[in-house]
Amino acid sequence: MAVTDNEVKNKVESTQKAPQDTQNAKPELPNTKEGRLVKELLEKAPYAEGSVRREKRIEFRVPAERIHEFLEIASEKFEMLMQISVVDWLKEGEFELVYQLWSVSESVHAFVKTRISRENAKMPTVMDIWPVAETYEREAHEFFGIIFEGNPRLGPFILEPREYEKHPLRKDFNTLSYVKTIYGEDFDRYDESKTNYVI
Amino acid sequence: MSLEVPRELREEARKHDMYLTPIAKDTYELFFGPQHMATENFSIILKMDGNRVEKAIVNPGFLHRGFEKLAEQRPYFTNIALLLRICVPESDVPENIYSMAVDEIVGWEVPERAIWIRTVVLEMARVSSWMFWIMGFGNEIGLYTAGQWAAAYRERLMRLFEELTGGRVYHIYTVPGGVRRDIPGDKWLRQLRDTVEYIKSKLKDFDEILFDNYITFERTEGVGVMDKRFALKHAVTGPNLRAVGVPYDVRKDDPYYLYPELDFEVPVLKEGDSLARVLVRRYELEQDLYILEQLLDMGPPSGPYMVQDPKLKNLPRFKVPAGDAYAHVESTKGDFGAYVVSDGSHKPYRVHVRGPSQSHGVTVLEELLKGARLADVPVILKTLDNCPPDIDR
Amino acid sequence: MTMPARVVGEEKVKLKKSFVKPWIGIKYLFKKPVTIKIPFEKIEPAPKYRGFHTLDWKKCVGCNFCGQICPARAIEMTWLEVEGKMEKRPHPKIDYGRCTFCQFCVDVCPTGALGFTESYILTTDGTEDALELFNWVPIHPDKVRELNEAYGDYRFPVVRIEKLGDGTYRYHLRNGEVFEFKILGYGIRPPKKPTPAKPATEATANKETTKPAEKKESKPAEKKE
Amino acid sequence: MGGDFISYELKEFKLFEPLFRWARKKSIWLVAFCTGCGGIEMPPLVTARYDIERFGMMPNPAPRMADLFLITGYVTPKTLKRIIITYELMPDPKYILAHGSCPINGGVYWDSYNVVKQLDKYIPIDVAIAGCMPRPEAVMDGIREIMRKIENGEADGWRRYRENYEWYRKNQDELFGEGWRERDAKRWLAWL
Repeated sequence: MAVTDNEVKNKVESTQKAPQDTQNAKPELPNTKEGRLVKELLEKAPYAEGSVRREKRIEFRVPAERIHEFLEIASEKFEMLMQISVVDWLKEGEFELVYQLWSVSESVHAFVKTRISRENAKMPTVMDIWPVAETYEREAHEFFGIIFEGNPRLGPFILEPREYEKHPLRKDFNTLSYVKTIYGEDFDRYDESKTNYVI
Repeated sequence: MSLEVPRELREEARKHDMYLTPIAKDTYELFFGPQHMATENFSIILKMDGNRVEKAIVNPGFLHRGFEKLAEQRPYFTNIALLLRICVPESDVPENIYSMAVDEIVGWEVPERAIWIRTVVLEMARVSSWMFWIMGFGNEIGLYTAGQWAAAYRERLMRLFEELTGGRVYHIYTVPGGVRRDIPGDKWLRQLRDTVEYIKSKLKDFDEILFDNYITFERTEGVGVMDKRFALKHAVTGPNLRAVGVPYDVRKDDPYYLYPELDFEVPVLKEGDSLARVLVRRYELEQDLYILEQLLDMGPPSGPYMVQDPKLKNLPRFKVPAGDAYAHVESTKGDFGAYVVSDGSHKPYRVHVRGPSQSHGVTVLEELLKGARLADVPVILKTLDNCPPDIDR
Repeated sequence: MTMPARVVGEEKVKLKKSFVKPWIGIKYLFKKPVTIKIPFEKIEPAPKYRGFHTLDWKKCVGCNFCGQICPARAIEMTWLEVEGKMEKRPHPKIDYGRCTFCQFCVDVCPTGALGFTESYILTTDGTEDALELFNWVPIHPDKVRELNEAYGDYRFPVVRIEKLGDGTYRYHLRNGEVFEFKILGYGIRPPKKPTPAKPATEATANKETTKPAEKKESKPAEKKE
Repeated sequence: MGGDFISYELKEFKLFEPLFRWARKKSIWLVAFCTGCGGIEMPPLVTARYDIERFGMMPNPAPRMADLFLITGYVTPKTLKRIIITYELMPDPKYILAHGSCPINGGVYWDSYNVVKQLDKYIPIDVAIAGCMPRPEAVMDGIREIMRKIENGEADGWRRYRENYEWYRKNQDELFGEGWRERDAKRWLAWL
């Protein structure tokens, strides 16, 4: 159980450090493999913010304009782009893009987070750095409507054209009402006062 | 009596470009799948030049159910019953990644007994998935006997799963904080050991009929070759990456559960062709059986199998603190990951699953199919071990 | 700490191709087959296989925990009237057109009223009448066990659900017993005295009119033999 | 369609009808099309363990030679298009066995934007079995039910489809839009 204990310890450290991160502009980085990696990257890209979350997990926050530049630098250390996760923060009116990177040589996972406005969401493509980004970007475009400039294959990929136009994973897309309009019947369960009582 | 086609008819046919005239062009479009057993409901549009594939376009989405949207509308525990459907042959993997991510956000320390059970379940899922793969691969290259055996041996594991979890294919077993049921008893452990030994004894037969087979070598050698740089840039993971010479295994590089204490080997080959992928998989099956043996020697630790938390009293309204986490495990297809974002309510704010086939099932497949012969298309599909529900979700 | 990755290369992983070895597979011709000859042989599901639900009507307190945890929203709380007496609490009605057999509902049930048996076979022709079987209020576990033991298989305990007017349902059990109750309303709150128009029954009424009329009436599965 | 059907019930063969039914019952071929997650229970079913070849059944890739279509689980609109086309390609006495909860009422995907609820609005179902997913034994029970229905001449899904073709076609067109058959095939050729 060595590793789980270690992980827990690390987690405790990071949670203790978390308030410091918000107060100080430059948090201290631990003298571990992860800390050195963050330091090295931040020296090359001073516009980014970086922190160590726990063992084997590091995090960067990068402004959207410089994301391509940052990822190009990061790609020297991080050979693989595992995923582009999009989180729709409806209240803030922003999309959060999380580029999940994995370094095979260092075995560290990095979250590179950036935020863009929900309206007219545009991002530069990273296909030239990692060709696999084509698939991820097609998917993010399809489900959220983000336009990746430079990706030639944006369009209906998994979905049919009708659903594609709706960008169904956006938070303001209501599946239940859509199901009612498409499949014609009321599939929800109500009590008499017509309020959703389940879930 | 001559059987010749009358002249007028022949001219008529020629006018309409019918069968009597040779086909004017050699290129044609071929819709490969979804109604093809190798693709498992997944379609590739091939532009063929004679017998060679000139260009391939992958058309997934036949299995898209919108899991990520549905998961946002259901409570945390309920999502287990939903997300495991992402990977059908290995349904424990999505359960585990989701549970690991939620465990990390909540900050639970999962009991040791639950960890042991989870590790065993994951390894059993791997072995049963290998069996499924052997069946599919054997069928694709025409060695049906191996497929018949593998499907029959897989049933033994299904039976064990059934006794442990109560379900045959969809186990709905691993939940955040532990597992849902305890081990049924020592009898189950004995049965598991018997099954492991049984499959181990059958490995030699599999070698003889499938992996040593002249036909396997002829069909796979030099087909669908990747190089190291290409594989890394396309984020190929799992056995496909190990077949090009990168020893990346999540169980070694980002260890979870009991794997740091276990002794196993990571097979690596350099060729990067279909044969290398097949051989790497075969060796991993052997290693997984070895891991299961070690786990059984270790024995289940005593203690609870579920975390003790008063918040769990009201399961439907169980709230998770705000935060996000990424967890990944090594599945037979590759690196399977889940990114869970919580905003402090009783439903996840976002769940994003990284299926390994997303990277090796679309762009990589399209590249590898270029220039392949038509008969090699199923071989490439099966040796990449493409799982369409991963891509679609 | 983590072990160093033990990487093995060609020397252990590579195999040699052989033309002769595959012929050894012929020895399997002389082995006992693994096939279970199913109409003649039987295979028992595991002791706690997640099958159809059972409900102890006396124990059920109508808390709707099962309805809340259900991922498929298959559970609907139903107010019932048995032999002219209204049940004090609503009982879950389970739709097997939705149910995923995860049995989270059984896990969260605070009184243990909701349970499950190993029964798993429910075969119907897809007609409207037959699909009534898919939406039922589970019956007492003892009854289900008794029927399973009597017939020695794992079928659904009810062969036909007859839907009479005014919301009365008649369950024809496998051994010919008949069980009747009336559905007064749906939801957590008790229905008002004059039974209000129910959205669910309206929906089914609409469905019937849109269906083609040629569909035949279902026959009870008993007639097979 | 309508008139193009070749009726197999010719008057001169009426006498041999029981023989035909027996022959049909004993040689059901499946379309090897895994439409949903239940497809994973098809391999155990057709291989050594459960071995439905004992009943004269075998999976067959070509729909023109098949009799039985297993709808294995949920159906997305994209798959449903292929299912309808495959179903219409099958020669005439043809049967559909719907697996599990999802084809009946949407299953766990009742609120999913991309899963078809109530499949029998679009194609006729002969036998529906419960379970998520159904065990192979339950599927075999469904197959036995199909055989019984074939023998009694009750399996008339194909006839219902033919007679109510307008109704089914209307529902299909409502879901996919008019002219989907032509449009969907052409959409992909533009990529090449």
